[in-house]
Amino acid sequence: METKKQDVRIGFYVCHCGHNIASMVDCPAVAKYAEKLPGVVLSRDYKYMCSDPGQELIAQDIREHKLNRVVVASCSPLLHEHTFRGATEKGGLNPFYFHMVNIREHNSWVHTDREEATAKAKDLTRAAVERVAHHRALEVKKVPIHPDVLVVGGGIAGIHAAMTLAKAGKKVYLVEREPSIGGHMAKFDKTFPTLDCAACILTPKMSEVGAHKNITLWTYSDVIKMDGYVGNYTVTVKRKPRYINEDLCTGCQECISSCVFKEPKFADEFNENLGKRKPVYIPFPQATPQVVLIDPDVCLNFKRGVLTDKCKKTCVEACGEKKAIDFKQTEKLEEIKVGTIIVATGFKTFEAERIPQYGYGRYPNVYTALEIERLVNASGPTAGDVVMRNGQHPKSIGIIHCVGSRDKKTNRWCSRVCCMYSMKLAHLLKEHTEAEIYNFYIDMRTPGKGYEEFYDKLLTEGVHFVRGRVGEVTDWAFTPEEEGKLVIRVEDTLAGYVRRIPVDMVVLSTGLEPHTDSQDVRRLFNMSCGSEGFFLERHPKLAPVNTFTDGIYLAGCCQGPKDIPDTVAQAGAAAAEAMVLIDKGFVEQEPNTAFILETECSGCKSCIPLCPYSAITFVEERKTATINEALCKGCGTCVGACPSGSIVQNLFEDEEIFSEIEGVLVQ
Amino acid sequence: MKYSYFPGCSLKGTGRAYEESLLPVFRAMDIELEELEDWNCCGATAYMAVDEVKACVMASRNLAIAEKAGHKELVAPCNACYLVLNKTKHYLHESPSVKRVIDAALKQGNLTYTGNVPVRHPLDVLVNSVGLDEVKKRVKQPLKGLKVAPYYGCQIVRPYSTFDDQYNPTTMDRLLEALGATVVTYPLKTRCCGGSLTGTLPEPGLLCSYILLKEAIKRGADVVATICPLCQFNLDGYHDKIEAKWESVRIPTVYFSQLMGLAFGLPAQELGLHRGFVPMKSLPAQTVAA
Amino acid sequence: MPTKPKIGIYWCASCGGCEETVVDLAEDILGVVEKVDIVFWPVAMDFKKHDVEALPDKSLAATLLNGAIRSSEQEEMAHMLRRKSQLLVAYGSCAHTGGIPGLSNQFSREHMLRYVYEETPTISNDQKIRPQLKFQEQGREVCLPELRHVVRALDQVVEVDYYIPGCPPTPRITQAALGAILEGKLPPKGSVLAPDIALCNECPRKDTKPTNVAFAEFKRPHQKLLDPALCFLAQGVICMGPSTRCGCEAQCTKGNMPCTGCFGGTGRVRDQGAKMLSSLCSNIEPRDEEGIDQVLAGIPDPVGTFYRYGLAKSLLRRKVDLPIS
Amino acid sequence: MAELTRTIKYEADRVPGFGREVMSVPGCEALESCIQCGTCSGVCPLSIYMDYSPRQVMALTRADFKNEVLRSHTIWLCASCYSCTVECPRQIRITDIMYELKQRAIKEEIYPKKFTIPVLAKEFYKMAHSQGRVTENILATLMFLKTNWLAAMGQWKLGLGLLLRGRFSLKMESIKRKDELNRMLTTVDNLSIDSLTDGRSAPKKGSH
Amino acid sequence: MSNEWTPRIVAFFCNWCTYTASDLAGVSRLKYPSNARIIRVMCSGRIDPQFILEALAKGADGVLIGGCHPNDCHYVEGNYKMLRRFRLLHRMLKDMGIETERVRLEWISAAEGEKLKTVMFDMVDKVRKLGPLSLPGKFKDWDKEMDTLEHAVEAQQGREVAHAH
Repeated sequence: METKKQDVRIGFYVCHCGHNIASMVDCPAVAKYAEKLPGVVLSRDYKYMCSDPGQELIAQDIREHKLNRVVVASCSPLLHEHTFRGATEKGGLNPFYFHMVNIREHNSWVHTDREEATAKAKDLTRAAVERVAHHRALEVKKVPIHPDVLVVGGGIAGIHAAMTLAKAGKKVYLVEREPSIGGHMAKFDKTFPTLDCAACILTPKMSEVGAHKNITLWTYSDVIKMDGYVGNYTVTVKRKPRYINEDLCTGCQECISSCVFKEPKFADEFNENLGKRKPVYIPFPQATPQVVLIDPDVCLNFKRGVLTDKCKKTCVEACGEKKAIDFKQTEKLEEIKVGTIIVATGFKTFEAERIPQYGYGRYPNVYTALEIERLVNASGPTAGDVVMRNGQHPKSIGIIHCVGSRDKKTNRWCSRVCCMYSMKLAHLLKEHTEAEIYNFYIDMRTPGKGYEEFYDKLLTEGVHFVRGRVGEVTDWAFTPEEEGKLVIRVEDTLAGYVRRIPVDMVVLSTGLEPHTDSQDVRRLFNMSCGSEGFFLERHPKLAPVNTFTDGIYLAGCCQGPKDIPDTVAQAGAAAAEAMVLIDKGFVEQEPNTAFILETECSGCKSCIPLCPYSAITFVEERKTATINEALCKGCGTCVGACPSGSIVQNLFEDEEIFSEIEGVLVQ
Repeated sequence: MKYSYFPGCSLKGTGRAYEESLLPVFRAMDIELEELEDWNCCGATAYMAVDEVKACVMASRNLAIAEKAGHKELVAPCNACYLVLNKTKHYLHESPSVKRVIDAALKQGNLTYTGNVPVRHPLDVLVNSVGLDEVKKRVKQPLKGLKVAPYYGCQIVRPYSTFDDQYNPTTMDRLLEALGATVVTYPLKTRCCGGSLTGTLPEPGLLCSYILLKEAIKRGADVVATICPLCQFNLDGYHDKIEAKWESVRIPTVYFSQLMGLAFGLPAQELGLHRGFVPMKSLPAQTVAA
Repeated sequence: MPTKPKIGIYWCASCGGCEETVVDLAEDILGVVEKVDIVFWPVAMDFKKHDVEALPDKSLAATLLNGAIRSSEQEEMAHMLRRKSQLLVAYGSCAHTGGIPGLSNQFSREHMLRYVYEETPTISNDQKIRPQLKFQEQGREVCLPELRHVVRALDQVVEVDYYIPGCPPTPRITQAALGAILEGKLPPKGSVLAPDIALCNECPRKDTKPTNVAFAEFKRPHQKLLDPALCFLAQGVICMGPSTRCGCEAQCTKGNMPCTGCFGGTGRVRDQGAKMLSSLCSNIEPRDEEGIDQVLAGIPDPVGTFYRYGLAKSLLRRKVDLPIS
Repeated sequence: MAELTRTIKYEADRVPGFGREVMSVPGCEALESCIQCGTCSGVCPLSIYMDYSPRQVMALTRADFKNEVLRSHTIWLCASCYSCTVECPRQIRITDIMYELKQRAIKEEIYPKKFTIPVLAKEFYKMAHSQGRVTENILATLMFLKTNWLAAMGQWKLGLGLLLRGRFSLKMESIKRKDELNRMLTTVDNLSIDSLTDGRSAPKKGSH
Repeated sequence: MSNEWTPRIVAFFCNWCTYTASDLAGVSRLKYPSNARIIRVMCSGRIDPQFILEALAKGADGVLIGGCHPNDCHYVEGNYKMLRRFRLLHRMLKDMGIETERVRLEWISAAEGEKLKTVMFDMVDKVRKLGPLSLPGKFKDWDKEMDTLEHAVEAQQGREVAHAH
């Protein structure tokens, strides 16, 4: 139905939002003001418009007062537009005869002068009233959801999300950059506060993933392209060559033992370069998939990554009939269609070199926490024997917290896990070495189930806790007992003294930060980043795993530092969100698409190159342009650029916006 | 190349040797240093403690005169001067109100400071503008076997680290290596020498110097190289007191420019080497002979 | 025999091109003449102002008024003809949207008088004499109308019933319009009596416009040998066609000249120039500011380019910081 | 044996507003965000001798303990090596705050007695003012005579050494256009910096 | 609210970045001047130069346009389209006697509530320094020159009416 401007009947509602709005905006005054505006037949102020009675009020008024337009002045449309459209519909109107005014986020919360804020609210109200008169009835478009899901990142977050979905019978693609899934957790020795062994709880999940029929596992692969929209994403995955045919390799590792290199002699990434591996290797015993790979940079059969065939290839002999080794393998591109995507790309640890005064890289016996995880690990490079780079066992160890955290010169945020893992390492090192252990902390942060108790436990284990951020770690001695030691200079802020504490080993509890390529990933999936560079959730409280792009969800540390329990919980939530869409089967799309006035279009073709989704085409027989509604995402760029004003964007028609402009200005 | 040159008070007094070696070395490098006309005290540390804004005014008078002189850059060999001059530039840039005071003051001397006279340390100029290759070219007697502890002092890299790392600078290291000397790893490169305290609160001040000298000896250095007159004075002038308090740490402390002079084959006494309290006896024969 | 409807034709600030069109009706004008009775047409016939003033109000069936309004006399005539006519038709770009004279809204009156009477290279006026509003001659006082500070389209001065666009309007739309008036087959008041579609619609070059234009440079017609068949935009030459009403039979583009926009924007746009600017710029190739500016350097005079005929009726109307006294 | 002194602090011991005052000085604002981590003390080479650690001075200042702060040895032990300033994880310009406190102490004449630094500072200031340049050893001598001539005696050896090595200038260094400099400096007294401080474009001491 | 003049600013913000940034500013309770009236569009690419001119013609003293940072447009490249229009529009406005500081384009991402705040302060500052633009008032003043004549004409009409009787 079309309503002529003269017979619009607008109902206006201004929300107090408790005190949130009312404290800064004089709501009754705004309501009173609205009464006199053209077309307004009813105007109310109400405590909580979004409450059930609030919504009911709208529906009722529509019926009783024959309203055919509704305007609500309250919070941000991004929060409650949907709610009030619902209420409008409930009253028997097309939901798009509704318009919303943002007087909370854009007004009461950001202004300090009640009069000014009220005046602003009135202007915005007037604009909305003028605008809504031009609104038309629109149909919501339903887009089907492809049932498959892509999970990016094979850390504990990705693993858990993938498993949850797979168990629910959804088909999942799990893409991991490294040769094996497991992520950081696979490198940990024990996990706080329960101290159960990371491998013991992670390995079963890993092999489950490897075996599950609903999961397609692509390790050593990168997502390089994403097209489409919610429910219908087309994703391109690059699978890097491992020079091993995954289907043929049985993981017998004969090739490794028979490699021409009798001894491992190349830095072993998984062990933080504390150990050595061969050119043909499997990252770690429990790696999933159980498939070896060849490192072309060091394998004799290559020269600087290029195949030369100069090697005896004892590995090939060893592999024998399986013929799994394929030196000719090249990178492969796979294109898949999915409906939803879970991004679980994790974090990287802070590079300790960036704080030179802690001596990492200059003093061999300064370690990062992750290195210690491997050092105390039974399957680590030293089989759990904590021996320093100088071959000795430490008698005293200093653990420095907040390295690259809570520091405006590096990363300003708290990495949330360092206090706990530092204490865990303190415990493990004590266990392994019986050394004197000092923890240097700014504030001890143990918010989590059983965490404070863990702190208690440590205090009783004779570990020293010094409250103070370490000034510097040096190797110059001033007193005899400092000779040959690393000296930690710190103010013991509780004792009130500056102290010089000599130790054998220093452990730097490095913080968590976004991956160096997080910006590319963000663009790839059309997400936003917070100022720190972690991916931004749609709403900090109400939509913590959603992103601003529908159908794309976040799990784990790529969204912000968090511990394993929180990560797993979030991964579950992300999986659930994905399932909501899949099981519903379709998404309703905002009908803000554009269409061409075909009798008015002169066929100048100016709009055609402007559409990033190629939704606009030229119809030869009619000699005018046309827009494919299914492809149009409603940006309105073509509308803004049509030289003869012959394109209209639903919900954002020229007249609607003009009247809004006039509305905010003309008192 | 021509630079304006701001010696600062010390180089006319206790730090005389610095100037005596710096000028011939720059001459040898074919760089002209033109002393700033009627320059005044930079307004350094002690002055700042009384009135910071006035300190900036004193500094900016020099900047204004330098701008008048028209050479594009100003060379300040004393760390304290270097800091204060840069700090003032910083304020002038950051704070309109400080700028207004300073402009008003300059006006009284019919002076103006419109913008940018970069203030640079000779070390920076020699290594980063002239380049080590140029230096190497002029080395006649490489300082073979001479073990040097490079001591930068604090105010050269902090707080406005312009040309080197704030914690572990290497500019002088590279220069000394270019001269053929052996640079010992010296973790105290930028630790404070005690500054003006040595004169006012002897014990703390001297301790700072003592620590520096002791460590230099432990690291096997024959000599400590400095780039600041106050540092040199502290490390060189108080050996008796230090010995009285703790132990003897007699090791010569010289200016990097003096070492350059030696390497360039300039006669030792013309480099003011005789002015040091602890003579450089530990120098390899051939170099002193020069 | 019933009296024929009376018609008036008058000109204000215009070049006379519009009268030409009426003459260009050629023999068709006879057809017109026998249907109507032209009672006022200063260019062609010897009627005086007072003749019209003598007529009762609304006694003219219609008046075609061309030219912009920029002097007190033109204002007065506009008011008078409004009173005398049932239909007042803004005839031609100047009356419709201010036309070429409207471009002087970029300059102050003083600026123009000085230029015209003192600085023009072809003028010698050492005493710097300017036209006076009143002066005595042989005991008689002679008056000149006052030049206004602002140039206006007709409907910015009096109410207008219909618009016939064009600089000048073509004989065909003129005739069509007259026909419509005589037969009383008129669209709603305020309409522009020309199709409400952009020029490309009837441009013979339409098919030669590719669907992937991305401007790497703009050339002005004199800077380049123009392809007689290819869409001008495809040649990197600005053509206002996409944002300009058709109905002119694409005479310019047929004559190998790009459209300059005399028919004004379509009924769906409020500011022809802004719209054309938007569409052209959106399709520029570079993404970085320098690159963009480089391409845009090819449009040295945006106002003159996009508002050649429409400045007086554009959203801004006039250079906003000009004096009015 | 030292007699006992009360260590508890009562409200009356505070000078309310002092902290605000200091923190409102351009460049000192960041003090508001101090988390008392102690990095400043940890890196301070002079903290060895300080009565209050730099961290404590920050805390005391923020808590309005004006007298404690201005009387503390700490501010005078600061050799302004800027280690704290560059290491502070909250980017507090501690050295500049120390300067601010020194200036206040000198203005209010409340600094620890027998402390020669303020004297040196003042003499330095005077000489720089009158001569335009500073002749160190004359300055030092002046200072010692003003404080305790015994110490001056203690310095004779150094003085002699300097003299022998031609590093002891007997003539007072000075600039040509003293009056010019003087005019410049006196203008500053007539213009109050605060009166010129304008809202958000206020001086940002080394905020970078 | 004091009666002294304060700038009226119309802001066109894209739904995904700048509009969300101002929501964030709200959630973070940042405080900034209340001069701007925000109009939401899906993408800065939707912003038609007509909107900007209309806003100025209807009495805005300044217009602020907010979009996603280059490369970050939710619709791939709408923001570039806006940037290109903006570059020429700016020049044109200058030719029409409107100070370019009055029309401003800013890239503000969904996370940059702080930046939004600074921009608001700065924009209001700059426009306040420029003073009112008030085109509606100007239009009225321009048309005053026609009043004299109109009175004359009315008078005359009066006479004629008299005649008729």
